[in-house]
Amino acid sequence: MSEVLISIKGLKTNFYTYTGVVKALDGINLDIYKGETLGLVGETGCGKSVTALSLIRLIQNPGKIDEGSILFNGKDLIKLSEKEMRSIRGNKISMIFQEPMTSFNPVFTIGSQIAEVLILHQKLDQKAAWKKAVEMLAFTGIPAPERVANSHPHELSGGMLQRAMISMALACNPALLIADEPTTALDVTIQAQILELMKDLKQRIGTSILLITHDLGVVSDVCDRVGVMYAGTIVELADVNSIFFKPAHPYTTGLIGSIPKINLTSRQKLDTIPGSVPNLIQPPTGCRFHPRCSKCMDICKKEKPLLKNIGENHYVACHLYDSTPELR
Amino acid sequence: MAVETQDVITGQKKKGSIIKNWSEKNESRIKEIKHSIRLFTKSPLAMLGLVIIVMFLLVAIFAPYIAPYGAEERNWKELKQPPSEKHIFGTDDTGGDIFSRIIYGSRTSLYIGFSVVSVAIILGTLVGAISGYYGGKIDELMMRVTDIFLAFPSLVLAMVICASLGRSIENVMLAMTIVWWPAYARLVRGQALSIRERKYIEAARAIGASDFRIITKHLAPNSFSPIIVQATMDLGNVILVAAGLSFIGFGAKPGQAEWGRMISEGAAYMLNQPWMATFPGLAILIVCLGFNLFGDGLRDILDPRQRR
Amino acid sequence: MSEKLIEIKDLKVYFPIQGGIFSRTVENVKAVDGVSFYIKKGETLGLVGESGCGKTTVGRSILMLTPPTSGEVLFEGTDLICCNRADLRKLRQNMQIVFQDPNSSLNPRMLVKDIVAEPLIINGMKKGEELDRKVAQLLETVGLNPTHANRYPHEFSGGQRQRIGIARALALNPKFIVLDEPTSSLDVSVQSQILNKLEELQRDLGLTYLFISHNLIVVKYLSDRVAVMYLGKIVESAKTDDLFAEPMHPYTQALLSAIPVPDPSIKTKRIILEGDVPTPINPPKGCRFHTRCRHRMDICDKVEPEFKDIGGEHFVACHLIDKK
Amino acid sequence: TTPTPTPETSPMTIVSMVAGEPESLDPAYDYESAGGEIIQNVYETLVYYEGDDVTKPVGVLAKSWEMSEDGLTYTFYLKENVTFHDGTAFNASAVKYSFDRGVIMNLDPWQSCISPLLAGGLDYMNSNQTEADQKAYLDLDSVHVVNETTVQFKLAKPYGAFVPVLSFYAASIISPTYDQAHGGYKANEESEWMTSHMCGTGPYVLTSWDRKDKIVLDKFDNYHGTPAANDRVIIRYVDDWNTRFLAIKNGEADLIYAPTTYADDIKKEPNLVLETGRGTLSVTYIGFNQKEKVFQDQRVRQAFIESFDAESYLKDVCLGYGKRVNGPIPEGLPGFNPDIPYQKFDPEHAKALLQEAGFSKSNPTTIVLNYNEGNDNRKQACLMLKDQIEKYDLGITIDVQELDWPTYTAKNRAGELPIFYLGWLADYPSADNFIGPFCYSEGYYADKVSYKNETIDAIYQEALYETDPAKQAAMYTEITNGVNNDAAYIWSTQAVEFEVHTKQLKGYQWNPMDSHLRYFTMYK
Amino acid sequence: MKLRDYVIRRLLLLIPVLIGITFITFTLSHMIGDPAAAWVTDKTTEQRRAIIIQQHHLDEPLPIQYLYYINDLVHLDLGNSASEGGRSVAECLAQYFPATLELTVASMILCLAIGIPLGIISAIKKDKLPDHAVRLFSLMGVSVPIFWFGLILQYIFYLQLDLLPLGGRLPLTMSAPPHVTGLYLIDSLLAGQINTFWVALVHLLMPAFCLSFTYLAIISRMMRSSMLETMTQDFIRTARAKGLSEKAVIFKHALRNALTPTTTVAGLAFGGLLSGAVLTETIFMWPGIGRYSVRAISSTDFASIMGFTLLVVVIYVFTNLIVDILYAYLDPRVKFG
Ligand SMILES: Nc1ncnc2c1ncn2[C@@H]1O[C@H](COP(=O)(O)OP(=O)(O)OP(=O)(O)O)[C@@H](O)[C@H]1O
Ligand SMILES: Nc1ncnc2c1ncn2[C@@H]1O[C@H](COP(=O)(O)OP(=O)(O)OP(=O)(O)O)[C@@H](O)[C@H]1O
Ligand SMILES: [Mg+2]
Ligand SMILES: [Mg+2]
Repeated sequence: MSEVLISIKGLKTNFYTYTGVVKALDGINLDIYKGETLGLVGETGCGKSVTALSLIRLIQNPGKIDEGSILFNGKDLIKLSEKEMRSIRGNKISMIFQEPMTSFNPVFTIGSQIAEVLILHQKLDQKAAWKKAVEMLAFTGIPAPERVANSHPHELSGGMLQRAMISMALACNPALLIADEPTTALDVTIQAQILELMKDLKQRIGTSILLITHDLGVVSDVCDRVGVMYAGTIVELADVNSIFFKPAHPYTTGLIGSIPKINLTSRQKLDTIPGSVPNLIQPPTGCRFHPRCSKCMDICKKEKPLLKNIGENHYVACHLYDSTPELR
Repeated sequence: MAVETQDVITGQKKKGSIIKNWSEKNESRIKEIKHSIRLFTKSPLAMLGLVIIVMFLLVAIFAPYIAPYGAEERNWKELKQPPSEKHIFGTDDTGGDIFSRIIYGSRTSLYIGFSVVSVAIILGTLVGAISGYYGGKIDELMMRVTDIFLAFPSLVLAMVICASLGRSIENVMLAMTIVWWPAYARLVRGQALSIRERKYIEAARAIGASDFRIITKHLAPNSFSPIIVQATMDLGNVILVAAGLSFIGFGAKPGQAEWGRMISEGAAYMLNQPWMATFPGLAILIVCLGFNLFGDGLRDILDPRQRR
Repeated sequence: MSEKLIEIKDLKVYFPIQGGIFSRTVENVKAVDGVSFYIKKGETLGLVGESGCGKTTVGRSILMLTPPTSGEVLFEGTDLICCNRADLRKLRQNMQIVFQDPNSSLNPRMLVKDIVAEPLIINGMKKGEELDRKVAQLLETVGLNPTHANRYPHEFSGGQRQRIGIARALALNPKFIVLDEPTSSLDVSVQSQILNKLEELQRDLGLTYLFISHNLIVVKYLSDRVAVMYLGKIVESAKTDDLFAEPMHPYTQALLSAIPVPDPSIKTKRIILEGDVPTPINPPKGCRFHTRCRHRMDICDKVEPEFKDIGGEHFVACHLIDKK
Repeated sequence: TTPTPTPETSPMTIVSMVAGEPESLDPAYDYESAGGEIIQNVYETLVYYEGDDVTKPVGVLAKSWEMSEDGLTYTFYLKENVTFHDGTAFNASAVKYSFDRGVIMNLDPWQSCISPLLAGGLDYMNSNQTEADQKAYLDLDSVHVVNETTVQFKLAKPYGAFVPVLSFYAASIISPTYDQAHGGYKANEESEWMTSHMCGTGPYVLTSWDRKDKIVLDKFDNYHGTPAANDRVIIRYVDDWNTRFLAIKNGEADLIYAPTTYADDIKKEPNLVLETGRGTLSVTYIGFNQKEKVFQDQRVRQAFIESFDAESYLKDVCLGYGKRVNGPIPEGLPGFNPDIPYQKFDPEHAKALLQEAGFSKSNPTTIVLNYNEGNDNRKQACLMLKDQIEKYDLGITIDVQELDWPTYTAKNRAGELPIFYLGWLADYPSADNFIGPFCYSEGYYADKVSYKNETIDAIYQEALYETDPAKQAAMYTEITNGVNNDAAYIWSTQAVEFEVHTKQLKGYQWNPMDSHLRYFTMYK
Repeated sequence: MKLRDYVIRRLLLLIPVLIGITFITFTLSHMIGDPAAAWVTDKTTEQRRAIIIQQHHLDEPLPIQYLYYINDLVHLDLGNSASEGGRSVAECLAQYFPATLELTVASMILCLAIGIPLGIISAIKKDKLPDHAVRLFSLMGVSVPIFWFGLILQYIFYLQLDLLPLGGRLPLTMSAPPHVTGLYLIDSLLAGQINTFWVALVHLLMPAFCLSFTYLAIISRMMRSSMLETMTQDFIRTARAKGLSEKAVIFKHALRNALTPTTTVAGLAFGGLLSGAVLTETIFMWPGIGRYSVRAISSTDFASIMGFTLLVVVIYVFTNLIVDILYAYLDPRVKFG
C-alpha cells in the first residue's frame, strides 16, 4: 500500500457540557494513505464529524482534544500553534460540509469567498485570485463560471453550491479533502452528480479524501477503504469489499445486514441491531457496543478491545478476535 | 437524552400497564424541573435576579412588619431630614419616612406590574393565537389593528390615553394594558405561526382534534416560554413606564407611597436634599434589574438551543 | 387483494403565491398537478421522487390535511372532498399519517401516554383505567416498554420516537396509513427496526400503506407497487418488481441508476441527469421532464404525454412509449 | 469670528428668573401674575401706590381726581407731556380708548373688576355683545373725554373703592394709535397682536419675547417720570427651581422667584438676600362646597376647621414664612380687624362634632380634597388636614387629589370641587375685593360653594356704598364674624413677601400690589 | 417581488395604519368631555366657543367630524396650544422640534457607537467576565428610570464634579447661533461660531447619554445575540476551515451578517428615543417637543399633547418604514413579502 499521509493515534476529544463530559472520541487510531478515499461510517452521534473537526483542530467550546496525536508531514498537528494550524487549514487540509446552502456566507459573492482562500494561502492579489476562483469553478464542471462567481449564495441551487464548495476546498491543492456528508442534503439525482464529480476529481488530482457518510451506498460506490465507527471508537477498518462481504465486528455485521438489498426479490426480515446509541456521558464500560451485542461475553463488559489486525489490512476491535493471531 | 433501552426490545415486557405510583409517574416531570433548576443555578446573573425578585416579593408581602413607619405616616415636625438612625433614608417634604414609603411602594409597583402584564397577556394571547392559528383574513385584520397600536411608542400612547382618561392609577393601568397587549398578540402570533407548521399540530389534526383543542393543548403550551420570558421582563418595563407616567404627573395620588411620584417630588429638592429622589430611584432600578436579569436568564434556559 | 381502498382521480393541489403591491395571488405552486392512482386493500404503494415533487402534498391531501384544489379522493368509494365535517371526521379515523421527522411530530410538552391517548380521548374515550390499558397495549404493539409512558418524547431516541408516532397512528384502528418518509431521518440500523415493524403490523392488522420515500431501495423493500413522481405528476407506476426490472420512463431509469447501491460488487453505469429540478411554479410545457431528458424529442416540449397503461398495472407517461 | 456670549450680566442689566411665563401681555386679557409683572413695568395706570403702602393711592398718569357728591362720577385730571412708546401723546382719549376697549373686549379681568362698575357695563356684559350692544354701550359714553387732559368716569352705582380699582394693572392705558394700527379690538376675542406686543407709557419698552425663554425690557428714554435706574431688564422663565437657584448662586441672575419651602437653603447662601416679612394682599383658605351633602352640616365644617392646625402649619411647614389670618381680609388692608380671633385648633372637640354628625367606622365616608398640582405648600396643608381627620378613626377617608391649574379652576368655577385649597390675591387694594368674593352670596367663591347668609348679604350691600371708612370697617368685622360663625371657610394663611436677590443688587422695592416686581428702581 | 413593488406596497400598507392612528387620536380627543378643547382656553368666552364649534364643525355627527378632523390635520391645523398662550400647535412643534431632533440623533449615534462594540465584546467573551459585565451594564440600561438617571447624572457631573453643564442647549448667557436648521451644532458651524459649537456639544453630552442609555443597552443586547447566532452558523465554520484568523472570521464574516438585524432595532430605537425625550428633556430643561408635551400635560393642553403624539408617531412609522426598506435592500437574502 502507498504512503501514509496522516496518522491519527489515540485521539480523545471530550465536550465539557453542563450535563457532564461527553466523551465523544475514545482513542481513535486511523491512518489515511496518500491518494485513497477513506470512508467513515456509523450511526448518528458516533463521532464522525468530531473526528473530522479534531483533525483540523476546529473543535469549538466546550469541546477539547484531550489526548492523542495527529501526524501530518512529520508534524503533530495537535502541538502546532494556532497560527501554524491556520496555514494548514484550507490549504493542506480542506473541508466541505453537509449543507451547501448555509455553508457559504450569504452576504459575499461565491467568487470572492473562493478568492479569499487563495489570497490567504497563495498570497495572490485580488485579481489573480478571482481569475483562479473562476478557473476552479470551471474545473468542477460549473457551466458559466463567471456568472456563478458573481452570484450570491442564495441565487444558486444546492448542487451548484456544493460544486462551488468543492472548488473552494480544492483551490489550494490540498493533500487531504475532508468531506462531511457532502451529499446528504441533496436530491438523489443531484447526489449522483456530486458523487460522479468526486470520483472524477479523485482520478484527476490524486488528493486523499476522508469521506464521512452514513449512507453505505455512497461508501460502496466511492471509497477504497472504510472505517466503521461506533460510539466514539473505530470498531472496524478494512477495504470496502471486506466490510461488505466479510464484516468481522458484530456491529458491522448488523449494520450491513440491516440495509435492504436491491436484489432481494421477496420481502424478508431485515437484520436489526437492538437498542440505540449509548449516551456518551456515561458510555458503557469495556466494549462500548456490548449492551447491544448478541455475542457479548463477560470480558466485553470489562475490557476495552483494541484495534487488531485480523487480515490483509483488516482491523477490528472486538474480543471475539482476541485469540486470532495477528497477521502482520 | 436517549434512554437505555435494552429492556424495550429484549422483552421483559411488564404486564400490568402504566405504573400508578406518583413519584414514578411524575419522574420525567421532576427530572425536567431539576434540569431547569440546575441550568439556572449555573447563571450567576439570573440567580441574582431571582434573589432580587424574591426579596422584593417578601418586602411587599411583609411590608407592615418591615417598615418602621406607616405608608402614609407623616411627622410634620421632621420635614426633609437627611438620612439618620431614626430615618435611614431620610424623610420627605411631608415628614414621611422614605425607607418605609419605599417598602410600601413595592406593593403599588407589584400591583401595577402584575395587573397590567396579566391582562395584557390574556388579551394578547387570545388575539395572537386566534390570528396566528387561523391566518388569512382574521390574521390580516388583527395584525393591522396591532400595527396601529404598535405604531405608537409605548410611553407616548400611554401618555395620551392617560391624558384623555384623567389622572388615576387605575387609568394608568388601563392605558398601559391598552399599550401592552398588542406586543403579546404579536409575540403569540409569531409563535403560533411557527408552531402551526410543526408536525405535531398536523398530527393532532389528523386524529381529528378540534381547533379549540389544538389551540389550548398544543399551540398555547408550546408558545408559553417566550411569553414567560417576555412577561418577566415586562414586569420590570411596566413598573418603569408607570413610574415615568407618575413622574410626568399621571398616576399616584399626592402623598401616596409610589416610587415614580416620590422621585418626581424629590426631584425639586435634588440640590440640597438628594436623598428624596435617590432612594426611590434606586428601588426602581434594583427591582427592574431583578426582573430583567431573571428574564434574561429564563430566556437562556428556555431557549432550546441553549439546552444541554 | 383487488378491492380499491383508495382511489385518487386527477388530483390537483395548488398553493397560491401572493405578491405584487396588493398581495393578490400572482402565481400558483402547482405542487400536485393531476395525479391519479389507486391503492388496493392490504397493499403498499410506494411513492418516490425528488424533493419538492409533491409526494407529501399527495399524502396530506388524501387525509384532507391540505384541501385539494380539484380532483377526487375516494375512500372505499366515498369522495372525501365533498364530505361534510362530521362525516369527514368519522372517515378520518380510518386513515392516519406518520411523519418523517419524529422530533417535530411529537408535542414536546406532552407525556408519551398523553400523546398516544389523545386520539382516543378525542374520539370519546374517557380517562381512566381502560384508557391506560389501551395505551399500554398500543405501546407494546409498536415494541415500546409501557413503563416509559410517563416520559417526555425527548427522552427517547429517534427510532423510539418514530414508534410513538406509529402507536398514535394505530390508536384508532385505521385501515390506511400514509407513511411520509418514516425512516429517512433514522440510521440504517434503526431504519431496519422500523421497516420490520411496519411490515409486521401490516401483516397482523391488514393495513394498507401509502409509503412515501425518496429512497428507492427502501421503497422496493416495502412496496407492492411503486409510483414515480416528477414535478407534481406521476410519470410511471408499476408493480415493484416490474419497475425495477424494466423501468420505462427515462426519469425512472435515471433515478434507478442514480441510487448508490450498497454493494461494492455492483458497479452500474450512472445516468447523470443534468441540471436541477425546475420549479413547480412554472413547470416546463409539454412533458415536464423534457428539460433534463436524454431522449428528448420535438414533441416532448409541446404535448403532454398521456399516463398510459401498458399492461400488467404498468402505467407510463412518455412519448417514447407511443413510438414503440 | 468670536463667540458671542451677549453681555446679559453687564452692569446695568438686571436679570430676574421666575417660574411661569405670561399668558398674554394685553392688560385687557391677562389675569395672572407673570403677565401682570410685565404689564406693570411697561404700562401705567392712572393711580398707584408708593413704597409698600396700599392705603393711599397716588397719581401716576393722573395728577389729581375728584368724586361727585352722589359718588357716581369721578373726574381725573391727567399729566401732560406724557408720551407712549410709539411716540404718540398720552391724553384723555387714550384713557377713554383703553377703557372702552377693555369693556368691549369683555375678557376676564375686566369682567370681574372693572366693567360692572361703569355705567352700562353690566348690561353690556349680560348682552350678546353684538355690534348693536357695543354701540349702545359706547353711546352711553361712560368714560367721557372732557378735554385733552380731563376725563370723567360715570359709575353704575356709587362705589367707594373705585380709585383703588384703577390701580389694577388691567386698567393700564395703551396707545390707541398703536392698537388701531394692529387690528384694533373685537368683542370677546383677545387681540393676537397685543398679546405679544406692548405700547404703553411706563419706564420700560418691551424689546423681545422669546417664548418659554425670556422677555427683554429696555429703559424708555422719554419716560415722563424718574427714569429707570438700569438700562435693561431680562426676565427669564425657568421652571426648575434648581436651575434658578444655581443661576443666582453663579451670578447669572440677580433676582429669582423662590417658593418658601427652600427658605433654609437660601439662608445658607452668604451672597443672597432674602427679602421677607411684609404681608402680601392674599389669603389662602380651604373652601367647603355646601352643595355636597356632608358639608351642609355645619358641625362637619366646624370640625374640619378645628382639625386644621394652622399654627403648626405656619411654623413647621411654612417655616414661619406667612401670617395667620382671622378672616377674609388680610392684614394691611383698611378694614382689617386684628381683634377677631383666629380659628382654633381643637381636635378633641372636632372629633366629638364629627361623631355627633354621625360619622363612625361602620359607615365609612370618602371625601375628595383637591389642590393644584405643583404647589407643595398646598399639598402639605391638604395632607396635614387629611392626617388629622383620619386620625379620629371615624371611617372618614380624605382622598387628596391634585389637579392641573386649568382643570382645577374650571372645576372650581363649575362648583364641582367638594373641598379644596385655594388662595385669593387682591386685584386692587380694597377689603371688598375680599369680602365680596368670599362672603356675598353672589360673590366669586361664595357662589361656587353655595354659601349664602342673607343677613351678611344685606350688610355687604350696605357696606359697599358706605363712604365712611370707620363705619365700613365695623360692617366688615360683622361680616367676618358672621362668616366665621357659619364655619364657611378654613382660613389658612396670608403669604408674606418672599424675594431673593444678590447682595450686589440695590434699590429693591416692593409693594403688595406689585405683581411680583417692578424693576425701575433697581441697580447694581 | 421587486424592491420597488415592495416599497410601494409598504407605503400603501401605511395608509390603514395612518388612518388607524388618526382614528385613535380622534377618539381620544373626543373622550375628553370637550371636543372644542383644542381651540379654546379656559378664558375663551361662550360666544367665542360657539364660533369655534361652528368653524371646526364640532356640532356635526361624529363620522363627519372625523373627516373634518383629517382635513384639519392635512392642513396642519392641529389646534391651538393653551399652554403656549394660544399659539398654533404646528408653530410650537416647528419651534421645538429641532432641539429634540438634535438630541435624539446625538443619542442614536451614542447608542450605536457604544452599543455595537459592547455587543461584540459580549458575544466574543460569552459567559466570561466581560460578557457578564456588559450584560449587567445593558440590563441596568433597560432597568433604570431614565428621569431618575438624569437627576443622578446631574448630581454627579454637575454638582459634585462640575464637569458638565446642568441642562439647556446653551448657557443662559449665550445666544443661539443664527437659525438655519435649528440644530445648534450645525447652525454654529454654518455661522463659523466654533466656540458656540463646542459649548453646544458639551451641553448635549449629558442629556444625549442619559437618553441613549436604555437603547444602548437594547442595541448591545441585540448585537450580542445576533452575533452569537451568527457565530453558530455553518458559514462561520467554513470560514474557519479556510484557515482564516479568528479576527477575520469575526470582523469580516460574522459582523456583516450580525449588523443587519441590529439596524432594525436601531430603527425602532429611534422612536423610543423620541418618546424617551419626554422624560429626558424635562430633566435637562431641553427646549424640545418632549418638554413641551410635559408642560402641555400639566395644563391639560390637549391640542398640544395630540400634536406631539401625532408628530412622534408619524416619525416613528416612517423611520420604521425606511429601516425595513433599508434592511430589505441590505440583506440579499430577504424575500420581499
Ligand atoms: N458542541 C457539542 N457539545 C456537546 N456535545 C457534542 C458537541 N458536538 C458533538 N457532540 C457530541 O459528540 C458526539 C459525536 O458527534 P458527531 O457530530 O461527531 O456525530 P456524527 O457521527 O457526525 O453524527 P451525524 O451523523 O449525526 O453527523 C455526539 O454524541 C454529540 O452529542
Ligand atoms: N403550504 C405550502 N405553501 C406553498 N407551497 C407549498 C406548501 N407546501 C408545499 N409546497 C410546495 O409544493 C411543492 C411540493 O411539496 P411537497 O412537500 O409535497 O414535496 P415532497 O415531494 O414531499 O418533498 P420532500 O421530499 O422534500 O419532502 C414544493 O415545491 C413545496 O415548496
Ligand atoms: Mg456529523
Ligand atoms: Mg415531503
